[in-house]
Amino acid sequence: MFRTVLIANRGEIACRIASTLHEMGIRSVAIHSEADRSALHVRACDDAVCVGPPEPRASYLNIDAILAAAQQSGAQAIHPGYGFLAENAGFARAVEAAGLVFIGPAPEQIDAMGDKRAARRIAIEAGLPVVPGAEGADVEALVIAARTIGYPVMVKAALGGGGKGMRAVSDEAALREAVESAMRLAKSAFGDAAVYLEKRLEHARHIEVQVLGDGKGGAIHLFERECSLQRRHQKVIEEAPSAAIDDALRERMTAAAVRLAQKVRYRGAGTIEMLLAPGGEFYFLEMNTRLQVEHPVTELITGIDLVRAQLHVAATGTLPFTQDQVRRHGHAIEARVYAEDAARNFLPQAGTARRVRWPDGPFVRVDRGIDSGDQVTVHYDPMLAKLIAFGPTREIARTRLAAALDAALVHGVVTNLPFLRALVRNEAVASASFDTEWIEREFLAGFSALMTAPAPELALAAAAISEAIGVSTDPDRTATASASPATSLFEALGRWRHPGLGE
Amino acid sequence: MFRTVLIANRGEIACRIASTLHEMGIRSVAIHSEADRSALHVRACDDAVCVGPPEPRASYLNIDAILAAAQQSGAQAIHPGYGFLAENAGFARAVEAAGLVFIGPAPEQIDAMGDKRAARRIAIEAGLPVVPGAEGADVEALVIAARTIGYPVMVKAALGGGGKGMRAVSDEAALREAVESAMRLAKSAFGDAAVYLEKRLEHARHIEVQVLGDGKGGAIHLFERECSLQRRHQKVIEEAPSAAIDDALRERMTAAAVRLAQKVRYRGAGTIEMLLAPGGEFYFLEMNTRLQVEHPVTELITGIDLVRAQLHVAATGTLPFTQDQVRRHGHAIEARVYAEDAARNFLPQAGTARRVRWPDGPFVRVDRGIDSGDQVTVHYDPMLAKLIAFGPTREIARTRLAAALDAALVHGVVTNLPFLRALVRNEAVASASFDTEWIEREFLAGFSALMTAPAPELALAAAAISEAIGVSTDPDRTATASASPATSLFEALGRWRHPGLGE
Amino acid sequence: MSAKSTWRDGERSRAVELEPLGPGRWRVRVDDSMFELAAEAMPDGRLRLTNDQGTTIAEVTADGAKRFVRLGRLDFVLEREAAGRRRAAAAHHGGLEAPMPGAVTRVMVAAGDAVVQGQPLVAVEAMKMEHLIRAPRAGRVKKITARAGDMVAPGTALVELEDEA
Amino acid sequence: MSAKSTWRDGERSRAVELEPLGPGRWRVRVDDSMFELAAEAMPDGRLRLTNDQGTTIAEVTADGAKRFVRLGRLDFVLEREAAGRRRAAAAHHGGLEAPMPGAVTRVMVAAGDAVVQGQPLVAVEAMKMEHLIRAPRAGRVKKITARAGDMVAPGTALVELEDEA
Repeated sequence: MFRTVLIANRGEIACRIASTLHEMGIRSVAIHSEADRSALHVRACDDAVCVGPPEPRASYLNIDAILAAAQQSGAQAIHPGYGFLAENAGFARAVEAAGLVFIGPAPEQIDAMGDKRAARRIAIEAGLPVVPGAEGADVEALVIAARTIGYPVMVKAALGGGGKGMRAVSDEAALREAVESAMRLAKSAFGDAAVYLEKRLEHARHIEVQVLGDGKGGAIHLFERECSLQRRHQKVIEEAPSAAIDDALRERMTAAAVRLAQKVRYRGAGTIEMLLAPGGEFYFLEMNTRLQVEHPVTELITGIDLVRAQLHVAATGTLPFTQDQVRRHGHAIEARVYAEDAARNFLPQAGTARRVRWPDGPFVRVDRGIDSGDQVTVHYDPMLAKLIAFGPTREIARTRLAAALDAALVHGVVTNLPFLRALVRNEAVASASFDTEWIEREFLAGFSALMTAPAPELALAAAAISEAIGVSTDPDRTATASASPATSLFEALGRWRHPGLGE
Repeated sequence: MFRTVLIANRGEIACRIASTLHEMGIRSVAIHSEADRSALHVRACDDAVCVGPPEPRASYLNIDAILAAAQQSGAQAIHPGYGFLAENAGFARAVEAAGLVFIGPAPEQIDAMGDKRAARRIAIEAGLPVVPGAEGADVEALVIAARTIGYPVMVKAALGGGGKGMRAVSDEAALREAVESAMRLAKSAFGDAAVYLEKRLEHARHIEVQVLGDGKGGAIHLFERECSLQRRHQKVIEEAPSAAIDDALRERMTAAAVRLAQKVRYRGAGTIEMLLAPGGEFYFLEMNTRLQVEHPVTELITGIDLVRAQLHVAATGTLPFTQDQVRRHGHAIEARVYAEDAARNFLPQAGTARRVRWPDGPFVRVDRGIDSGDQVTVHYDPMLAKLIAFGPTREIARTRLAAALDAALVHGVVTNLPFLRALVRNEAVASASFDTEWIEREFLAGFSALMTAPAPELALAAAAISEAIGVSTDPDRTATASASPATSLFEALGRWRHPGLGE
Repeated sequence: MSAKSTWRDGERSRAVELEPLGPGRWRVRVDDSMFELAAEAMPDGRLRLTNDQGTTIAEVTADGAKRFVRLGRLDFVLEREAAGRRRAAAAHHGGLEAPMPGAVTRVMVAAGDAVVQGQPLVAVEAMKMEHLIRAPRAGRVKKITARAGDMVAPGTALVELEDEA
Repeated sequence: MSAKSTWRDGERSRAVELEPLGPGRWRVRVDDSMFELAAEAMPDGRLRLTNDQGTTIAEVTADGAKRFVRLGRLDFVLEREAAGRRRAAAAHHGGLEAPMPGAVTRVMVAAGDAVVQGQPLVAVEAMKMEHLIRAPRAGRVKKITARAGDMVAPGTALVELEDEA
């Protein structure tokens, strides 16, 4: 096994990877930008190397600096986390060329699955159903193809994935504008303007299968996750197992996923995303060649540490367990806490998280990226933490997540906690009656009305009274607050006399 | 279900109970002494009432003040936690007389099991084997009885339990001294000097079965826990399942426990403690009529929240699930973190926990009683937190616990973390080859030698250099430490000039 | 005999008046409604508020003029207004501000251009999201202060519009 | 050109001498051994120490004169000695101190009593544990400062012994 591993990431996923490294007795090395010198992921690691200025391009995407940090710190392997360079085949190649191990799939697998058009072709070869779609060299070719597919269609970036640069359109005019906009964004984000079309399935659910391969054709699955609760194609709440499929369908979907992983001789942990139509038909969507944000729900129902499994495959070229040893029990649900203002169209927020309290009850897991006093900057993804609840039943897990969201407190930066709290308590979420567009179609309007309602009078009273009596609103001083400030509040105001003594 | 529950306890168990109340939507009310005004358990609850001065007798054991707090805060029920009034039948009666629900067994059950001599008689009636033993009115009667039982024998307080006032003796002179000392301690601790004898079993293991009864004769079990790793009869590390028993023995031991619970028509959560002799014979030891400190290991292998189950039984008089629905998977191990100086005979410590960091990785649960800045006082039990690790196998759970203990940091109060770290890595612990006296017989001597060894030179260098360069050793200021103090360290010393510039 | 303060609550400006009635007791006016309240500072820094509806625990964290208020299990963000309602002023002058921290990716108009309502003027990108700043009404671009590549904070003026002459 | 300090490490008193060699580089003497060390303060408050054995991260927390030192994954507690070795002094005077915070439950001797080595003198109880303070050698009780029921802090003098005349 490796003695030292460099984590080429930041935030909660870097902290989470460091946990597993620690328990395996492996030294962890963080990289950080100049903005992240004292970030939580730096504090979570055994050592840390600065790789450049705050802009991702200059630091977390700076391949040369990261490789230099790995050499300097004596790392034998690099874990890319998710995002940043996790699905960059050039990075994987550079890591291997430097004589280090890339903890992830082979570069050719990243390439093959990174081009979503190529991935569709491979899936078809492996016998997986795909959503009707079309490729096209330019706007006009796609406009013609769309006439055959039939509206509505989705416009997707070929090198995109995860909802990035994706738009749904219902007519030709919108298609032209969407294709142009998507090409521009794709060019800037992925360095390649290519886009493709897929038929838009209505009322479909997002189900994905976690797979693990040995890189030699052996592959197993760790059941499915359901991630249908999305806003603008970004997952918000994920769970495992899916409440929408029965054991027979589960068997077919997981078998299809394993077939694809075996066909590409997949190495390490990967996820095969599918759409489930209301009739029960499922379609390959894309394969993510990395650890997913939502991997904890799989870990909680299987008891398996996926990062440990990734390290095992990377170090030995073998799977750490057999398909038979992967059992599931209970239910797990995850909510992603973002620095976003749900009252203002979910605009990303930045600032200092002055007071942070994460829940810590039984069966609640928090994968945190910040603690009290930490900075939330504009440079990086605004996800602050993930709260994950486990329970013997879906209902207990869901109400546990609701309580964990209630108990979570982030003051100093506006977060989407009010959105998550309302969402997880919604009747449709309680009964698992939703699809990938349900949030925008049915939930958001009512929620927005709630968010723009005036704050209760008590909230204003609390703010004003805190100021008037000088009660500490500084989290650093809370523990040493005076034992009885309540009696001094009139001294502070200097206005009060006891009625009996006259005015 | 109750709308408001008062928690008649403090520390980690009060925080843990508050978690479950929150997720069930029940308002939680803390009680606290004057020393605990801003303690973590107060911050964890929805409301808090001061019940008296720091001394437990005047606050956490003050039945009148606690009942007044319950009335004042509108509580419908009281959860006693463990320790304090949890096994005080008078308290349970007073709670019921006040028209409130006591979340625990009926007062008569507490009484019956509280007198360990009576409990032995009930166990015999239920067909459970007991360790050979004797009661006796005075020293002489016990001395005579010991001749029949044969040395070595254990001297135990009739109203004791949990190792309190327990001594092992090997001859008559020691027996006389031990009985007198035990009577004195029992009189002061339990208000009754009665003691009894039990044959001391050598190389026995401590196995206990978690039961849950509906108070009407229905009872089920939640498998066993092994708590053989003890120091001075105090449990240090607990796990579930036990590595020492196979399924056939597990079936017999759990069936015996359920039989006893059914016989006394036990209500709520209880634990039947047994000794397992090297030959595989097991003996009833005592029954604890409360939630145990070590309940989390059972929760982690069954996925069941025992506090939720207690609330369900208390509110409805029915069991929340059937025996068939209780399944186990994987392995869980817990370590108790105490404010004790392992280098000085485990003397209890007090002070301010200036900097505290608890581990938070996947499959690690922390039931915490303090955070950074909290006081550890002389008045209460010195347990600060419990770290509990889960894994698909015992080995993964154990190494995970070792890593969690490494990652835990408590600065400002000396803790037993070095002891726990060494213990959990010991070969005998790794292979589960221990008994209740193993720590004192085989582990402590080597560990003590380790603890009295000089600190590494690097530790002294770190302390001296921190002081010399003025790097912040104040946890409150860590986050805002200067970005490059390293360059100013010679300015701080005022001694250094660059060699090229001459001295 | 009372302390007045003004607070921004989303798009609203709200007035609070506090009058002390006795130790820990207040008469509170919020906008047009008036009520009495007992307020006790708990030793852990929280505030126990009791009125005829019952007891609620509040926790207030200051961040500059902002107050993050936890009330029971709900969170609110208020902003102390020093004097009057300054923020409302900007909109009157036709200023269009960055709605979020991010990078200006495209400027699609030039000073002097006539624009129609809804026309995209500037694109700001943060993470996975491109946000278009559109003209709130027809008019003419008076001034452009944003340039592609600029990093902007929320509230940074990007474009100034004037009514068509 | 060097800074000297003395630290209590369990029962030992240890001497440290620091000599700066260059930015972030030191010559360190601990008792009789001498080595060179590079020390870099990390922005999160920890200290990165590098010598020819490799790199170790240290974290130091001050609590009065005490220093809690995390070294890699091990913890040590040191105590800064202001001048010389004060604590060693008490033992020389025959003082017997409370070993832990707790309550004195029994005083089993009186001033003037002759005691044999190992004889219990005072019992201190904390939580579930009764700790007997025993005579470290034969002698005579000079003075008793503890009374049953007293709450005592660690180091509080309980009994003073003198050698038998």
